[in-house]
Amino acid sequence: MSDRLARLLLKEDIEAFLYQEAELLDERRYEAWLDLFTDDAHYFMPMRRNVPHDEPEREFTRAGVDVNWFDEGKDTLTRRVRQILTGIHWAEEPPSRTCHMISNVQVLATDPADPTPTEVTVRSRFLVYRNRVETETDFLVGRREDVLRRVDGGWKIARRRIVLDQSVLLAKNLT
Amino acid sequence: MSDRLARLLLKEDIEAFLYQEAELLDERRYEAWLDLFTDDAHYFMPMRRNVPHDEPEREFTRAGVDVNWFDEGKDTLTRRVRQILTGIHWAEEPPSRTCHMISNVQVLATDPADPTPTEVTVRSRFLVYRNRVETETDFLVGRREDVLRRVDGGWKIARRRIVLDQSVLLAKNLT
Amino acid sequence: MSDRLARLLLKEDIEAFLYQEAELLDERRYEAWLDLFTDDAHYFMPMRRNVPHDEPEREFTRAGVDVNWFDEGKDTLTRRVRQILTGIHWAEEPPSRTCHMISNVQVLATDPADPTPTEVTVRSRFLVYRNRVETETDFLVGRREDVLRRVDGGWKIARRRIVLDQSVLLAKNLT
Amino acid sequence: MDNLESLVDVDRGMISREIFVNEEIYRREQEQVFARAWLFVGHESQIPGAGDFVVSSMGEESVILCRDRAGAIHVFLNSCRHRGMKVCRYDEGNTVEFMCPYHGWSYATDGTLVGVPFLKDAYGPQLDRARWGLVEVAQLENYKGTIWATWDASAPSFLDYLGGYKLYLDLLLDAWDGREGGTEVIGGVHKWLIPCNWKFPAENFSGDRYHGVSHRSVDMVGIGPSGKGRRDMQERNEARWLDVSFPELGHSMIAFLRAHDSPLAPAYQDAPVVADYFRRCEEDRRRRRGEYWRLFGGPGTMFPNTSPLARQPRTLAVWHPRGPHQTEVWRWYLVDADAPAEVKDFLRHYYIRYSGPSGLTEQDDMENWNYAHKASRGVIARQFPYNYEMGLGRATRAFEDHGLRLPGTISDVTAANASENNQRGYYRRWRQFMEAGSWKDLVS
Amino acid sequence: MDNLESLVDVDRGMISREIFVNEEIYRREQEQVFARAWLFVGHESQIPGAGDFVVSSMGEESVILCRDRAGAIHVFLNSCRHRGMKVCRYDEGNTVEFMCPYHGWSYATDGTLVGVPFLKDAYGPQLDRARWGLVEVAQLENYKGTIWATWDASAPSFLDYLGGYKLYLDLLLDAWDGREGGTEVIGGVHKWLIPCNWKFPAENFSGDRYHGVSHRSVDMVGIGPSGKGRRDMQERNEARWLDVSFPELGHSMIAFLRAHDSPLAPAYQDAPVVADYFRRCEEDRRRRRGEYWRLFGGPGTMFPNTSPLARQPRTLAVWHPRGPHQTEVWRWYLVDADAPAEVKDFLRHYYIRYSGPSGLTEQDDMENWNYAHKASRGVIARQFPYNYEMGLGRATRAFEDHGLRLPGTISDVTAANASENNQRGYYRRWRQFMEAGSWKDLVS
Amino acid sequence: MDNLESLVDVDRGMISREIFVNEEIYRREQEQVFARAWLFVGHESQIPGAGDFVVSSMGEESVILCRDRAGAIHVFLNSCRHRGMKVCRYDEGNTVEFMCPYHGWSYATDGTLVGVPFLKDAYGPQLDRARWGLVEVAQLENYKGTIWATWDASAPSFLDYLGGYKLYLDLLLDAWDGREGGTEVIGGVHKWLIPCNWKFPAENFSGDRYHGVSHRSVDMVGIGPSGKGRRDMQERNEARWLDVSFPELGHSMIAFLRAHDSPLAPAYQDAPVVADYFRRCEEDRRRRRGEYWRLFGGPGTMFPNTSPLARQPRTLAVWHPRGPHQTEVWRWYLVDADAPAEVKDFLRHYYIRYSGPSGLTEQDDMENWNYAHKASRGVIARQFPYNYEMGLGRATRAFEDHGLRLPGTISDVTAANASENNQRGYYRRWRQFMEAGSWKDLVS
Ligand code: FES
Ligand code: FES
Ligand code: FES
Ligand SMILES: [Fe+3]
Ligand SMILES: [Fe+3]
Ligand SMILES: [Fe+3]
Repeated sequence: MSDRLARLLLKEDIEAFLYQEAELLDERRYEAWLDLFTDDAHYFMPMRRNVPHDEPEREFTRAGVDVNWFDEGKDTLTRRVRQILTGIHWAEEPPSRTCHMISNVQVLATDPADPTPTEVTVRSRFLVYRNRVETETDFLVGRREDVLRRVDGGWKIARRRIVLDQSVLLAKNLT
Repeated sequence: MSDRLARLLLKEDIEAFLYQEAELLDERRYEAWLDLFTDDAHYFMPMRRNVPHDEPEREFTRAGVDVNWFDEGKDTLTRRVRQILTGIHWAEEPPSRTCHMISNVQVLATDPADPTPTEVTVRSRFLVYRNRVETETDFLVGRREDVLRRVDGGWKIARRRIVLDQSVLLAKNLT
Repeated sequence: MSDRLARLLLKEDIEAFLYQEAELLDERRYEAWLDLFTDDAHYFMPMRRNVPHDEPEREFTRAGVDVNWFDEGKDTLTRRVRQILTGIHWAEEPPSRTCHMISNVQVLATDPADPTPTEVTVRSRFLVYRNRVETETDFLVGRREDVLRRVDGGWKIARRRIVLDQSVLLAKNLT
Repeated sequence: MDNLESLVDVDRGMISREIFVNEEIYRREQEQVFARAWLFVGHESQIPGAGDFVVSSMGEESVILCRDRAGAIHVFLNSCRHRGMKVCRYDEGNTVEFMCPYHGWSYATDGTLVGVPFLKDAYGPQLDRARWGLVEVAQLENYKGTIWATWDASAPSFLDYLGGYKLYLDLLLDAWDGREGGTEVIGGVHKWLIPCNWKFPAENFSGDRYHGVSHRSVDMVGIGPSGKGRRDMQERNEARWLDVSFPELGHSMIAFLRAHDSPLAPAYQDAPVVADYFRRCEEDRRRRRGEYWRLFGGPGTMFPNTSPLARQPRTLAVWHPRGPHQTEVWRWYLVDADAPAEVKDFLRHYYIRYSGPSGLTEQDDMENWNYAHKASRGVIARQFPYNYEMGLGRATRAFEDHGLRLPGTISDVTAANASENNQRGYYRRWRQFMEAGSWKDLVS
Repeated sequence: MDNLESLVDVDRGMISREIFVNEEIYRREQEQVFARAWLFVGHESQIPGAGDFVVSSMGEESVILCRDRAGAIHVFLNSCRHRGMKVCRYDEGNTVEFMCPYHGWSYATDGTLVGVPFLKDAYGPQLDRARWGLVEVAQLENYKGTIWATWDASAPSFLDYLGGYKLYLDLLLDAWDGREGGTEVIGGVHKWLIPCNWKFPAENFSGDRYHGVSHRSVDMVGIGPSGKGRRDMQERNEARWLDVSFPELGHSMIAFLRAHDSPLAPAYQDAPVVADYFRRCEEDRRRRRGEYWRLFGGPGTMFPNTSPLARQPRTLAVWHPRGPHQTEVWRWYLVDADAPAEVKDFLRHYYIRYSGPSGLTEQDDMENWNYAHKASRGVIARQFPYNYEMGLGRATRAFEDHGLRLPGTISDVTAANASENNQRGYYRRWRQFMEAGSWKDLVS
Repeated sequence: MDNLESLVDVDRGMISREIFVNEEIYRREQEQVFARAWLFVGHESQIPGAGDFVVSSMGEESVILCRDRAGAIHVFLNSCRHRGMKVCRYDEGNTVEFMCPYHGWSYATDGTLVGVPFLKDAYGPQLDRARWGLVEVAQLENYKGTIWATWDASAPSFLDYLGGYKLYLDLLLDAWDGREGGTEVIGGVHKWLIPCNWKFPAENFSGDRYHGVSHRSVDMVGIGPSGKGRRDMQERNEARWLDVSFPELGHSMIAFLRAHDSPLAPAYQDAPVVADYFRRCEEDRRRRRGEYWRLFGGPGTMFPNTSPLARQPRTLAVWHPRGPHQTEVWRWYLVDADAPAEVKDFLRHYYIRYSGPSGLTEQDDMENWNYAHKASRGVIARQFPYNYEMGLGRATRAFEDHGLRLPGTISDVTAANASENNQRGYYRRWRQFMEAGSWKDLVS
């Protein structure tokens, strides 16, 4: 019972973290959002191809090898944030109205013996609704797998893998 | 631990409340839904404007001052419900098929000393899917900030602020 | 307190089960998904009609009587899965990219005296996003009511009722 | 369309992709085809009582099928005569009148304009109520429970429109034991959208025995009533396969003619009660129908957009045009009205797993129609006609088997496996409709 | 359109559905109507200071309403002269210039092209900056705080365009106590989309007293300022009901003329401060307006797409065309600028619960316009014209009541309850616009 | 289009907005431009082995690029000859044949129709298989690994179509050290949609040095290979800036000509290995290319819709038309095939952060194209042509620098900073294509 409880509190803890992350993004507090990543963070979003069901290995472009949607470290993320903050990044000026809905949070099995692991792997689903200017509207839906690391008391994102459920990107940009 | 547990149970309690609210709406039990509001409830949904990133104060219309989507008390809410119940409110007759998906529930910090606060502020995200008649379909997506008050054992909504992620309303009505 | 805690753990347990089910579907592990159903499982999805608000009994087609979208047992479900696995079920070859977002999980009142019931009724909401080939995209949104049964330690789905919030199906198939 | 000649060359089996993707042709179809032809609207058993109604569709438009207080059946355009508001936004129900929610004009179930707010004060003599009832179809026919209608007063009667095809349509509408009529709809009409031109499914059902590849996955899995394959094949394996077309009408069906000396075929083995029911039916059928007992139907299409499927799963599908690139399908499911409950339930399960968007079989059809349409829209693709050469010139208008003559232009494909005889007949008629100035040009 | 004659027969009260659903007619409307007519753009009080701007819309196009550094008001097409980029993607703000985000051309708030990167080096003499400022409207008028504009230099002045309708528009724009002007917008412009042709709401507001059925649910629930019904009815119940139209202009309004000897009518009973305010206003009004105090307005439409609603909830609505099948509504809310805060707040609440997509009343209008439009698109439906016969031939051009003459073609519907006098006048003018070669043909 | 003359007046630098937003013009483009011109299909390195294929797009249509069993490369229309079904719905793979999922016709990788179910029985002699293979392009060229094709047999050879532009295209396709060819694609083709006409990006890439404002935010943030700005600027700062156009072909590029006596320029300072690699490349380049070593490329457009970007990030973009108001972009990324892994990886990161919808730079381009297009659709906007006057009449057809002659109509913009020389050349050719009856009218 008590270790189930520990796991429960752990998951609660992580859910709160992910919800807070969404809050920071939608409140456009991008610098605070950036602080949620470790310095060695890896941010990865592959492209997807339509391939035969029995060649799944061809479906995703590969990190570190192929051209991907994202495949970068904190440095580049930082530049993305700083670009928005310039106020002349036209694709985000006027700012978009976004809503990050997070669901299906799964904390992958951690050592039950260890109630307070320093790293956990977390799966979640997202639906990002984006609306800007007059009627421009996008839905970005998919899954994430994050590795969260405990850094002085709080959590930080050490690795993020985003799987978008699209092949041809049905939006003009990914800001 | 035990106060973390108390907070957890509190959150669980509130999630259950919000899910039940969604259930009442989608089951069209509007009068029961109305009972979830305190008599002094304030129901508010501002309009949003596209403004420069450095003039955020202009983005939302103001409660009690501007024209908003909603800015009213329980009396008007009651009239809305009674209108639907007339059965000749054509915009809802035949009734719409709606689904209120609630996620990202965040109970804002309450006094840790007090495990059973009488008022809590809760943030959540919603995606309302509405489909009616043949193919008419709308998505309403955004955030809510509710103040819930404990009234004899249960919770009631004392204040609700809804932020819809649209500027031009992409639907013909908000019923 | 302790029984509230038990209920909480129960709900946690069931959420994990539903999220894992979504994971199996979106990972296309259909056989593993099939194992989540009891042998006597009933899988039901009625059609919906636009009817006057005061004739709700006409709204849904009836299980065991009318033609429905789904109204079947595990045997037919198994055939559906096997068809996909043939690799020549063109409607799913190349495979779709799907994302099952689950929210609003409600465990309906169980006997508080019994902390580990053998059957529970669970309500949840789903948003299924499906994208395939180039730009083909569908949203299927609605509610589910499942009866879950505890089978040697784990849960299985004994009954599922799916309510899709559409009248004319706005998609070319339900795979 | 002056160039239809070059687009539809049935004699050579060449049909241009334009007729499926061209917006102007689509617009013309609404006037030339759907405003003239007899269209299927619904089934009597959907509106048993006075005041019962269901909303249906004719071409692109919403119509109301209802039974008035006197029990007479009507079909009306679902649009108010005042400002066009849809007077009924329900799918079904029972009512004494249809009241328009905009200004309150109300119409009786026989279509007459019975209520006009402030009639005397506001309109006085100006409004001649008799001239402003709901728009009703020009002709309506209740054929063995199925309701058909046309907007064109100059159209021939339904029976003339049906012509020699009657024999085949009856294979669906008569009871399995050979009695006239006696079929009913089991509740619930499937409705869904397909991203393709409406003629793809219409021609497919008209007689496409050739797309086995589409359904091979189902054959492997097995969903048939005997638990194998898609259907019970045995009786078909010892029958003659006939592609029956009426080019001068546009109707067609896939049919099976069993040997004059063939025994009963076992079927539904894994459901004794059902097997037993059908065996008895076939015995009665022989008694009642004589030599015709040997004739069994399959999928077919009645011009322009109604497809009977004359064997289990017994259904009627209508392919409603929703723009050149989209089709809305409505699907009715039929059973013998007086079959035992257990048989009806068995068939219901079979229909559900076989048909429609949740059916294992037709999902793959829709995938094919979707991308066949899509891949035909481009400027290059439209230069290359579709090929309808299969079985050119092999059909006869005088089919006979052991003294049994069958009507229609028939291609025996028992050996050939398949032909495009029916599709050619369908498009021959389609072109006539598109070129005709009025019904005068369509009746010979 | 050579066939407009057959489509719009105002004298017989018959108007074809084509004019609402036909794509070609819609395209022509953009050139014949919206590129010529005076259109409402916004309100002075939205841009009080130099450099203030709001983005608005004229027909399908985005425009900028702004006040230049010298305080002059301008309306510009929101599109860069270089490659057309929208120079302002904000809804409102204050600026010294509009800089195009594509190549950086920048325009002063008076529209002049003030900044061109590398002007000397890259263009030298080639670019004549004076010719490449923002496209400005041909004429602009600030009428009692409301800003109107037209793209057509040959159009008559706004006051000529307004004509005799001035008396009625003033019922909205003048203070309730009869002083000229003195109204202001309370912050926030409602904007939303309706799936119907833009003329449905335009004609509805022009004078549709007849759609009570649409709003019966509201009457039952009661949202009126006195807590009952939709509005305070009493004063209207003892007034004469007038449908006022200016067929030669296209404008119209629903009006109420109170008896020459009628007392003040109690109103807003459940809000003493408000009741008191309006009572005082009406006293002043009588003093200032003499006999005209008796005239009260309601909804109306100023050709082509602006609808004043001249009583509480006092609003201005514009119906922007967004394709033949969609309309974008913009809604401004007006109050007496110097009314007490409590009165303004009371009215604000009333407006919100009454109007727009979150208003109990208009939700039902939109449902009706949506499905009236949809049910009028089909090939059969388009054969049946809408009926505008109500009150044909009952109007007078010389209305008088106890010596008070009122301008316009007026139909007294006190007894009739309603007429379609105003709609007929509206479409008469619409047809003239659609047939006219230029403004020459439109001014008599 | 008889009125193209008035719409596209290149000599005066005036081009109507109609050509971007008009539906009829768009439809004509499909026939006049995309059915005739040479189009980019893909890269050899995507299909190294026999049976390898990738699906690509030519204009609006899906095509298959594959290598047959004999190693020959083909491009086929991705549509079955029977009923048009897409024979390949995968993006890539390896196969022995393409089997149509509808009726099972199967085609070998060389396009021949090899499998027809029931061929003998159902078709007999009727079907001449040789005439019903997959539709193949009329001409195909493998130019240094890039695959190009045209549907028009009467089109000139690819090398004639390329003409003098070869020198500039080679700046992308040759190895950086000056060897012929030697570039490869790094896995993954970016594909995304932009809501604008396809000519906005095509003209932007053809030579728009003028939109620095669009990217100022990136310059501030710095993503260049040396961690500053957008690119390494130094070498460009001491070079001559040339806008190179071939108006008679429609091709163009932004180029840089370094001083005949200029030293090597330091670059990639914060990545020694990369800096070292490029230094060595440039030394070899000087040796191999002689005076031509001085020529460096930038973005350009090969008529009609392929844009090479001849320096880091080295890419090939194709702007596929998807209706008048939407463009689908495909983006290939090129590197020297035999560059060290570390260099390839460095560049890969640079490409990702720079280009496409996830690139910091091009996001802003797309925002501009989106709203430039949108703001140009209205009836008023369309009365005001775009301005292409920049640098009118400054170009020379006989450019020379210290004895080095460069082909093309060249505008030296070192001092001017920018010109619209290339855009004018592009639209001059576009108009010729739109007016031409056939290729005869297009080759002088
Ligand atoms: S539209 Fe039906 S009564 Fe006016
Ligand atoms: S589009 Fe405005 S400066 Fe070029
Ligand atoms: S469509 Fe390809 S085989 Fe028939
Ligand atoms: Fe089939
Ligand atoms: Fe109304
Ligand atoms: Fe750029």
